[in-house]
Amino acid sequence: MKYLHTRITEVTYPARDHALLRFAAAAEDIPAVPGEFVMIRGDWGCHPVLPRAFSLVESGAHGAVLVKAIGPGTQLLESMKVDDELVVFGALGKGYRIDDSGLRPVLVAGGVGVAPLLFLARELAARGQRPLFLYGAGTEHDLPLADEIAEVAELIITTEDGSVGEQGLITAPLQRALQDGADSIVYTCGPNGMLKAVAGVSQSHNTPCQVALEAPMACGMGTCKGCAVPIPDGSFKYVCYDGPVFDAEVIYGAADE
Amino acid sequence: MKYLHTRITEVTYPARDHALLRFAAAAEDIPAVPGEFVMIRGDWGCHPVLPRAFSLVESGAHGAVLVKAIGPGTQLLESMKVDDELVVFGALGKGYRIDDSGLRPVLVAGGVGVAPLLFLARELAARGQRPLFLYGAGTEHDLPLADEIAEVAELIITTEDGSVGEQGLITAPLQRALQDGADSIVYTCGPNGMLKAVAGVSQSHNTPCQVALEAPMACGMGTCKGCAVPIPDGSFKYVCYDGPVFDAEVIYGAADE
Amino acid sequence: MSERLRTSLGPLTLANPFVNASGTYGYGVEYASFVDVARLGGVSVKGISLLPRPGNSPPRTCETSAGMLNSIGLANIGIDVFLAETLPQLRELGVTVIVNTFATSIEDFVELAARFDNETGIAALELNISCPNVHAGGMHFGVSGAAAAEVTGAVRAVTDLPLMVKLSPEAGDIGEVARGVESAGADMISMINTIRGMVIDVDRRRPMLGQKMGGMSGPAIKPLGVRMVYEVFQQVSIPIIGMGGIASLRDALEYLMAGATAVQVGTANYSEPGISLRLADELEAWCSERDLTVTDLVGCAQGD
Amino acid sequence: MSERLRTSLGPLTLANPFVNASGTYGYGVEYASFVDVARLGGVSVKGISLLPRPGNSPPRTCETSAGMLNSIGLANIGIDVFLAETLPQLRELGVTVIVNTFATSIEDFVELAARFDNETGIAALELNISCPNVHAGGMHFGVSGAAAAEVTGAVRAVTDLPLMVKLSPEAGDIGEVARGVESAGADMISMINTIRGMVIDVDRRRPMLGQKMGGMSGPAIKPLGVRMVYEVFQQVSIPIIGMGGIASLRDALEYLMAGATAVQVGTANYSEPGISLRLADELEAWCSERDLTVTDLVGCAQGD
Ligand SMILES: Cc1cc2nc3c(=O)[nH]c(=O)nc-3n(C[C@H](O)[C@H](O)[C@H](O)COP(=O)(O)OP(=O)(O)OC[C@H]3O[C@@H](n4cnc5c(N)ncnc54)[C@H](O)[C@@H]3O)c2cc1C
Ligand SMILES: Cc1cc2nc3c(=O)[nH]c(=O)nc-3n(C[C@H](O)[C@H](O)[C@H](O)COP(=O)(O)OP(=O)(O)OC[C@H]3O[C@@H](n4cnc5c(N)ncnc54)[C@H](O)[C@@H]3O)c2cc1C
Ligand SMILES: Cc1cc2nc3c(=O)[nH]c(=O)nc-3n(C[C@H](O)[C@H](O)[C@H](O)COP(=O)(O)O)c2cc1C
Ligand SMILES: Cc1cc2nc3c(=O)[nH]c(=O)nc-3n(C[C@H](O)[C@H](O)[C@H](O)COP(=O)(O)O)c2cc1C
Ligand code: FES
Ligand code: FES
Repeated sequence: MKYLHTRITEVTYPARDHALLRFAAAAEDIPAVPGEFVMIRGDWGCHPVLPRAFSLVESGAHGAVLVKAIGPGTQLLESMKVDDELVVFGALGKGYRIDDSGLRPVLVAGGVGVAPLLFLARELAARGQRPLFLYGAGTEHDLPLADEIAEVAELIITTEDGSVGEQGLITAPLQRALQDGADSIVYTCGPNGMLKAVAGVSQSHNTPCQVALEAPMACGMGTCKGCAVPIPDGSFKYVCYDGPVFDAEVIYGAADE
Repeated sequence: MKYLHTRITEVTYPARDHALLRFAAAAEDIPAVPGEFVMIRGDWGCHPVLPRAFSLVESGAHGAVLVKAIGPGTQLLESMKVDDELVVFGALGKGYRIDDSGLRPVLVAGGVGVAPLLFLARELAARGQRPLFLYGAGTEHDLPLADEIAEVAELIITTEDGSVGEQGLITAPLQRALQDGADSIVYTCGPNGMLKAVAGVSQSHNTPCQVALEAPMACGMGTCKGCAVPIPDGSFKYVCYDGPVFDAEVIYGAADE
Repeated sequence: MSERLRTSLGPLTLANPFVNASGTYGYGVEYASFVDVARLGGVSVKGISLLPRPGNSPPRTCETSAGMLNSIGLANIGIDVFLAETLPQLRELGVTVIVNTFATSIEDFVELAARFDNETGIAALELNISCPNVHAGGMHFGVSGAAAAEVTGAVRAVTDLPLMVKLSPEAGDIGEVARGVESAGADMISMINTIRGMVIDVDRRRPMLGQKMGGMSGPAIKPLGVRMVYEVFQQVSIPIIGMGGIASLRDALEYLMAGATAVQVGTANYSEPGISLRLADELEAWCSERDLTVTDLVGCAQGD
Repeated sequence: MSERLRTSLGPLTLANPFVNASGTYGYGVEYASFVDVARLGGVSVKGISLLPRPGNSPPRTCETSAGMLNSIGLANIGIDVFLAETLPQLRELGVTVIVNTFATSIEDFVELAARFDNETGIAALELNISCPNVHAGGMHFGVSGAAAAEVTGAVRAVTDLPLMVKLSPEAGDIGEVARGVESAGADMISMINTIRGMVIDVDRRRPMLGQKMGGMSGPAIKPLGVRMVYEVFQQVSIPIIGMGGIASLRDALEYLMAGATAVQVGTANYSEPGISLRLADELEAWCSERDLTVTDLVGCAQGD
């Protein structure tokens, strides 16, 4: 875990309202596994007061995060320029536990959920695997980094309006993939509704599934107790340090059939 | 009085920590006399909440203001760029009442007090006069727009550290100027201490003096009652609508000798 | 503006829910040359007292994080000049006038109310009870339910004008104060007034304001105002006019959904004197997209 | 850090005036790998209760203008685990430990205090009295001087630890509460705790937080905290630890000049977990430029 005062070294705009910010890491790198995240804040004065959580898209000598502008914090970040100051705190949390027993990796991304999964796909490629990557969005403008994914994975895109790829939800190609009989493992990240659906499909095929959750965060490291999510036994898990990546059963419960 | 949603059309940096912002006025111009001011705010979200007062350096089809970065509001303005949105409300207040009885105009500026006085000097030049312009600052970096002044006025500079012009305070050349016998009128703008000293020197030479004051403002148009300054009879004047330009006696009292 | 925006506060009906808050819009007339003040839901004029008041020693305003302090000291022209000069102008302009008024004794409140009661062109009377009661040790009327009820009842007895009482967030139990003024005959409640704060100038090592303390307003206090409106809505049945930090449509919606039937906009007027009309237009669009009226929104966040 | 920064709060002396505020720095141990926690003036640990508590239903935090709300619900590990596992680590690290503690009855407060009294390595006990008193109709201990004095006196009777009582800004009269806890034997006062606010999610038309309301903290509340410290300083003679919105040296100076002998930093830790040490270094430089000590600053804005 590091607390870095750093600067933006590169900004690109992989899709409308999205920016990919790259920043200098410390002399030593930020070590991270896919699914781990950083808390980021610019030099913003008094508002907003809290840093914002972003999954690492890559780690090492440079860190990179994908930012989608949806509110005040992400708008400020999305409009930042090379050389602007950035405070980066991380890497935090528990990432994907990469299977090494030979299961076929199926990565399922929705929206900015693509960020940790591109990192994971590259990690798998480095290990000689070519994962299946299912990428869903509302429309063609909401598919940042699709080209980068295609370099390291077999990519299937769905859009709700059919503007690119298959029309419909990402669960359709997921059903097909898990039906084809190969022993698979699902890694997913995206909006809550999608995660639950993906976990459900995986469970119905007895396929292990790891979900990366989001929750509003203040500290990012387990001390504020802000990022609670209720789990089936009535207790809470904390996204920032129990997760953000969880086995799907922990969050949604075991199959009841 | 106009309330304009406008854009910055030009930014120059006439001295360290100073920016000269030019903005598009409405289809009709902002009419203004020197000493009148505008309230300005950028698209800043919730902080700071109030607009900031700036003397017009010029009016007409374009308005221009000189901003010195000293706090949060002026720092935001100083860092603005061409095409940024600006909300401009004005022109407000009562400016200098330009003498037309033939008195020799002596303009005395301290720091950003130069802004309305450059406007005034140009106005006088347009009327065929070449005023005496006394310009004081701490050091050579704090003399924005000196070149522009030299085009329309006889310029004498003083700096406290002697880095440019005479070493010392602006009251020294003012004493000399008022001693030389010509019937003069003094127009001044600058820090409070300087204004009081300039008014004192003027009064001791029986020279009329108009001072432009500053006060923290919220509304800029006489409704909030925020910008009160106490006057000798125990009552208050309001800088934004009784001023900002006052006859010196109104603020400091008549000569008591 | 359409019927959708019309909002009814007991004896007072407003064409839209946006009223400009007392102290932040002068007497309204100053804005008439560039804002269509008759189209505003209403204007609550600068607080009026029996005698004119010059106000406090400066500085009187300073900024805080996402807010400001003021210690204006209720500077105003007094009731005589207001009735003789200002009210006729407001009538002429067609402004929906809410007369904000304050005093430091019950007798003075009563005298003020009785005089306003005789005038035409006043849509409602708003009592600012956040002033020290000089006859009761300086504790302000707004901090206890009993004191607030006493002044409300006394004023109620002398006026038929729609009566609005403005609550202070400094009450230990704002619900108790709200119940007190309701039971004493208030027709509606406006809330919140400012909460006292201080900024210290660390260079001079003295408070920034001449009066040391000032009332805090602006976006910083919005969560406080919304919370209190939400609480008071559950405890009274008279309508509430919510305020504190409103600077956007979203802010106004928060107050309506918490339980306010109308809102007041204060500090935001300084950066945009026409903001209330802009927000009224935005609310109109927001409501018609969803086929809702303002009335549908009032208190809709109360359910669980 | 030099002698200049040393600050004395009755029975408690701190090497510098910067303490991290309860609930915003966990138990302190979590930061030890990258912040020199022993160099902090102190750490006020997350509020500890007799039994562990899981906390409230989420969402538990949201942002406001220049501030945030939290409705954590005092989630904590409970006194048993704290004493068995956490306190030994804190002793090992050399942290100046302020134990923040809370309960909903006087008996539970007394039991907690008695147990902490037997432990070594606790520099002071901080009573969070902003909790509803379950035996007195749910009104919280912090809103009245009498209730606050009662719990302070009961705790005082069972502990010799330096005793700090943390005041709530929701008291109708915070001076009265301060005088109450002083007379009941508190050694010092810390203030202010959060003030309840609400944010409404206008899309869902429901309060943003699972608990609807949450405590507001951050820069937005700083003027409130500074004003209250300034007021309380005039009414008690025990030292005050000021907090609420401190995020810069200037903010800390405001509190010291208003009358605080030390300060706590809360919300700002989230964006910079080492901020207190940075501010201590900045204060050291500021003081030595002017040849002042922290003690010279305390209350220096109170003059005339
Ligand atoms: C572990 C983790 C990893 C993440 N990784 C990424 C990532 O890689 N890339 C990425 O882009 N994001 C990521 N996020 C999400 C990101 O942190 C949030 O998008 C960000 O915090 C939003 O901040 P904001 O200030 O822009 O919006 P916020 O102010 O926090 O608002 C968020 C949403 O709430 C809405 N809102 C605000 N106020 C109100 C109101 N009063 N009423 C109704 N709605 C309101 C906003 O419009 C917006 O839609 C991640 C989150 C977590 C927890
Ligand atoms: C009629 C009129 C005309 C003007 N014309 C011009 C002009 O032409 N050009 C120009 O540049 N300016 C002009 N000014 C001044 C300008 O309005 C101010 O400089 C501006 O409002 C400052 O805003 P700010 O947000 O930058 O600083 P503010 O936050 O308002 O602060 C001002 C000063 O106070 C200090 N300060 C803030 N907080 C604290 C604290 N807690 N303790 C101690 N000190 C603190 C700041 O460091 C700064 O030095 C004019 C003012 C008036 C009234
Ligand atoms: C400069 C100023 C003067 C005010 N004067 C009065 C007043 O005379 N009477 C009154 O009831 N409220 C007065 N208020 C309080 C406002 O009407 C309003 O309650 C408060 O500012 C909160 O709303 P806001 O955050 O939108 O400003 C004043 C507020 C400000 C900022
Ligand atoms: C997430 C969070 C949790 C808190 N938990 C506690 C607590 O357990 N006990 C307590 O006395 N105060 C608690 N507080 C209040 C802080 O200690 C502090 O009084 C308040 O946040 C104001 O300071 P700040 O503005 O610097 O954050 C908490 C504050 C926050 C933001
Ligand atoms: S964000 Fe603070 S505990 Fe998870
Ligand atoms: S700034 Fe409002 S009256 Fe002058």
